[in-house]
Amino acid sequence: MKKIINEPHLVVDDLLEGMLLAHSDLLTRIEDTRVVIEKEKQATVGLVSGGGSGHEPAHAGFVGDGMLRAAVLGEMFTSPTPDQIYEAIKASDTGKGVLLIVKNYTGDVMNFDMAKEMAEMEDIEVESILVDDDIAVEDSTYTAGKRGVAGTILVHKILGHFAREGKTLAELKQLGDALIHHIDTLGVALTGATVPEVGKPGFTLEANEMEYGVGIHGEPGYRRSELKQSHQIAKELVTKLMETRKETKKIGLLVNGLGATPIQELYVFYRDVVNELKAYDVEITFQKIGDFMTSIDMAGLSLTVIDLDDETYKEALTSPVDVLSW
Amino acid sequence: MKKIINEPHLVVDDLLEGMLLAHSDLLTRIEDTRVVIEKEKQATVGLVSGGGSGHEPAHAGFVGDGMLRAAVLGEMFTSPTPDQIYEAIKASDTGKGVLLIVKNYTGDVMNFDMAKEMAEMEDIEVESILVDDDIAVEDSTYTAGKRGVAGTILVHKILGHFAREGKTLAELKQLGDALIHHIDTLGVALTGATVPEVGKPGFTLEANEMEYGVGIHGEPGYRRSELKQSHQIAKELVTKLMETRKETKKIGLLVNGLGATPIQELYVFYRDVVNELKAYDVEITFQKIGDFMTSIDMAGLSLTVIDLDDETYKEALTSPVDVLSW
Amino acid sequence: MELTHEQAQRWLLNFHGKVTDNKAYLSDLDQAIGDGDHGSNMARGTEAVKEKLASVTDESLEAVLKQTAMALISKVGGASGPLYGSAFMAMAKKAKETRDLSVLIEAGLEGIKHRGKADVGDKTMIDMWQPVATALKEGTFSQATIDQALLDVKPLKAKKGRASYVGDRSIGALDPGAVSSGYLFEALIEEVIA
Amino acid sequence: MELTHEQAQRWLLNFHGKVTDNKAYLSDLDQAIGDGDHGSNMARGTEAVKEKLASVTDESLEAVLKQTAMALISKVGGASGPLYGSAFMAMAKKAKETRDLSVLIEAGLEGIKHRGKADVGDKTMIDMWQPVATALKEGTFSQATIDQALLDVKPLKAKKGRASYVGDRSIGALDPGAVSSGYLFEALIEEVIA
Ligand SMILES: Nc1ncnc2c1ncn2[C@@H]1O[C@H](COP(=O)(O)OP(=O)(O)O)[C@@H](O)[C@H]1O
Ligand SMILES: Nc1ncnc2c1ncn2[C@@H]1O[C@H](COP(=O)(O)OP(=O)(O)O)[C@@H](O)[C@H]1O
Ligand SMILES: [Mg+2]
Ligand SMILES: [Mg+2]
Ligand SMILES: [Mg+2]
Ligand SMILES: [Mg+2]
Repeated sequence: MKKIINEPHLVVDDLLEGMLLAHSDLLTRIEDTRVVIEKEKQATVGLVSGGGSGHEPAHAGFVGDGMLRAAVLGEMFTSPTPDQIYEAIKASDTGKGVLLIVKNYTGDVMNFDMAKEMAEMEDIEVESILVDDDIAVEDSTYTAGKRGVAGTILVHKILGHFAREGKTLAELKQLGDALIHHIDTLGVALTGATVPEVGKPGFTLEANEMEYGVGIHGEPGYRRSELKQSHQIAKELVTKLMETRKETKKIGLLVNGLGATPIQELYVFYRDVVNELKAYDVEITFQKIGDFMTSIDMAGLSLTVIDLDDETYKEALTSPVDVLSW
Repeated sequence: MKKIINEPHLVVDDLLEGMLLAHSDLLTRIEDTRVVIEKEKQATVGLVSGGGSGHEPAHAGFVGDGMLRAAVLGEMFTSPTPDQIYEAIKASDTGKGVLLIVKNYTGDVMNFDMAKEMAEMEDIEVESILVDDDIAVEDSTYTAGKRGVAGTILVHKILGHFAREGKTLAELKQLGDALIHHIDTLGVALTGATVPEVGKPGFTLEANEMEYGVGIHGEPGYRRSELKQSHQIAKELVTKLMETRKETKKIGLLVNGLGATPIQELYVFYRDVVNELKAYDVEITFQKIGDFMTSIDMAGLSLTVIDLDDETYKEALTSPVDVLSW
Repeated sequence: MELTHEQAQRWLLNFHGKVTDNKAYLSDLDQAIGDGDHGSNMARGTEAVKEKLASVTDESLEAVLKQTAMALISKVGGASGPLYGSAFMAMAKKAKETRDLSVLIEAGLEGIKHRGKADVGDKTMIDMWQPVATALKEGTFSQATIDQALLDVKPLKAKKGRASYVGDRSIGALDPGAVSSGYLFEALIEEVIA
Repeated sequence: MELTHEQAQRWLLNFHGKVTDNKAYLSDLDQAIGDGDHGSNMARGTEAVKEKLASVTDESLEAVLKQTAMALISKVGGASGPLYGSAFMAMAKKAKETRDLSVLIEAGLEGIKHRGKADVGDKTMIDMWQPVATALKEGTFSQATIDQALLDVKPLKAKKGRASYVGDRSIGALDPGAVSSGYLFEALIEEVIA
């Protein structure tokens, strides 16, 4: 394990401290917690997200005007505890209620649920949206359901926009529940991710191997294959992501690096995605390329497709925000 | 070599195509060249930079209002040719002249010089600034001089601001020549960088080794050492960078990832830098953390310190810009 | 068999010891079919339990179980935090009515099932809790119950939690949560039953 | 000895062949003390020279040398592009006055020195061009001149270009630009002198 860190068990505290030292104009921390919250709160519904650490810049990088009110950081790849989430909820409520944006993982779901129960006992109105954009996983009674991955960032942005516009908690819940069906993601990895305290990668790939369909916690995917070229990977991902989009006319794309992938590769891949999409009758009306939802130091990327026939989504995606990493 | 690319010799063309497909609202390409230029030109002095590819988002990610007018992309780690630079100069001139921002490398210096000669023959006014911020290299008659590395981005930003303010070419040249003495950088690597066409890293480090003082083309540095913790690396870099800053009261910091370093490590390191700086009588009035001047897929980072006692520098660094990657 | 608050204290401290000693092993098991943090999660959690118990002044079984639940809920995170937390919270509630060990464990099991919406055969900690609860009720509980449960969990295919993502690859592997729950019940034998 | 434009054409095509055959070797040499691109740079450049020469209609030595310079300048980049380019540009200018080979090579050498602000002993291509230019003037030029230059360049410490950054570590290594220039002069022997 080669990392620029101090003691492995201190990484989350250290990075959080670094982030707050650097961005004290925008962000602050709820005392004695690992909750990052915006300094200036508008009197709107507060959006709260979070999860295990290791996905930086998610989620703290998306806290600020027009996106999240607060982000809760768990241990590395481990969902945060209910008491921390509860503190975030309490501090994010301005009387308009709080919307939780949760990635569909057993741990996240349960911890956010318990926090919601705690907040409701204190008469805070709370709703939650469960993002499950990862189509690598079958949604059946034999799995914990599809996982929430990079598409979550688009949910932050779109619902953040609508919250700023003054939508109510009930409206946001409805919008969010509809929105998540329009977002799908698939990821590939060239290497596993190494949790600092574990010290070795979650899975090992040979020099000529890659894995299709990985999650963002180093979960293995649906197929191991020999290393493919960018245009071949683009073809497989685009084909799978467009399968359910026969009627869609406008889409948005998010090419997301998983932590150790140079920007140059993201752009090469983006080019190949656009090329592959020529075979479909769709227009790309929005795109975003960079590191948004990483998996510690994994080499690899994910491609997210969002339906944008609904013009309000496009508008919500392109409105200005004051956050670190959008 | 594990990369998401197509044929290795096509990486530069592919990434450039991807970048232009994604950002056609902001950027365009001079036909038959690898020059990226802003779509809307103000009638100000045009700033032109560039160099070998492999440093993405540099330099194309800094083209736009308030920073560069154009960026010239060479082959991977190889300075662009004079004819390409000349095209960039020609297209960037609005009658106010063109300022070249060149990183001090033998190849870059010679190619930009030849382009300057070509442009002058066509009666275009051209000046150039040579950035040499890398204090890992001794500046003596026995070297090609200090190298230009991540600090170059700060030169783009500050001079870009002043160009937009309407400063003349002569004024910008003078400002730039003064500015470069206030910027110093030091980098460390945990791995070498792999040029796609070469297929193996420029140097190899063992699992427990790191290298202090690397350049951004995989040039080895001044010392190989066992892998250190973040706070130890911060101590060495801060000590060296602050040595010449006895009089400085205000500084800015740039923590720059070299391509494969997760953002989480950059924040851990930033924390340790701030900690180390407590031993000095300086105030940090500006900071920037992310990937700005990479070295393909190198794991590592660089730390840049800029003197900010001159308030106009701070103002120039914080003014809004319309570019992809600032 | 009744559970006293002193017994419960010893039981949980013993559990902390076993988890700490086997931290790496639990994480290795989790790395094979999950994300490799079960060892650190449980070590962090039982450490917090130990600290919390040292400062419990209210000498009641309910208090011991409730403080344990709170420590686990607020320190573990992940899937196992809410699950173990819900188990001890359910046990604490039940302790208001009874100190009967088999009834308490049964309540804990229900807490887990309710929180995780999983059941027997999904290859989770439930596949340890259920046979133990049954054996306690039938008066047959012993180390053999635990050993058998571990044998039985191996061939299952995971249907809940992270391990469900690896599909058939989970067949043949031990479930980390079932193993850590095995330690909990070994500690019970050593401190309470033996 | 006079250089004709046909000879110059054959010389440069032969050079292209040698560079292409040794592309990987040149890059390996560059990777040891530079950035590993000298082979690709020169292969790309001499390929462009070959293409350019195929379409040169003006049958003059000056045209051949000038087109070569233009091709190298616009296709190589890096340090070697401007240097080789300046060498051939200087030779093209000199060809207006004379076709004398030793005068032309001398002019090329001056072009390199002027562009790169380096001199003999800095461990660059100059350490190949200088002995060859001298030997040509003195009428002693042969393969032995090249071999000796390569032996002499090894122990030098690089003071210019990228290799200067590795300091003492450059001692003992061959300079890639000196080696590629060695091919240029071997091609000269094969096509013009022999
Ligand atoms: N829905 C569920 N019901 C019961 N137990 C579960 C469920 N999901 C996961 N588990 C248990 O949790 C264990 C994993 O815990 P842990 O690794 O600490 O959390 P995470 O999966 O969030 O990383 C699994 O081995 C399994 O026994
Ligand atoms: N200032 C200089 N004068 C003469 N030759 C030089 C100078 N700098 C570099 N060289 C030559 O250029 C060669 C390196 O060329 P190349 O690898 O193509 O370019 P770069 O160094 O930009 O990667 C060196 O081996 C050396 O012979
Ligand atoms: Mg986990
Ligand atoms: Mg080079
Ligand atoms: Mg786990
Ligand atoms: Mg080179």
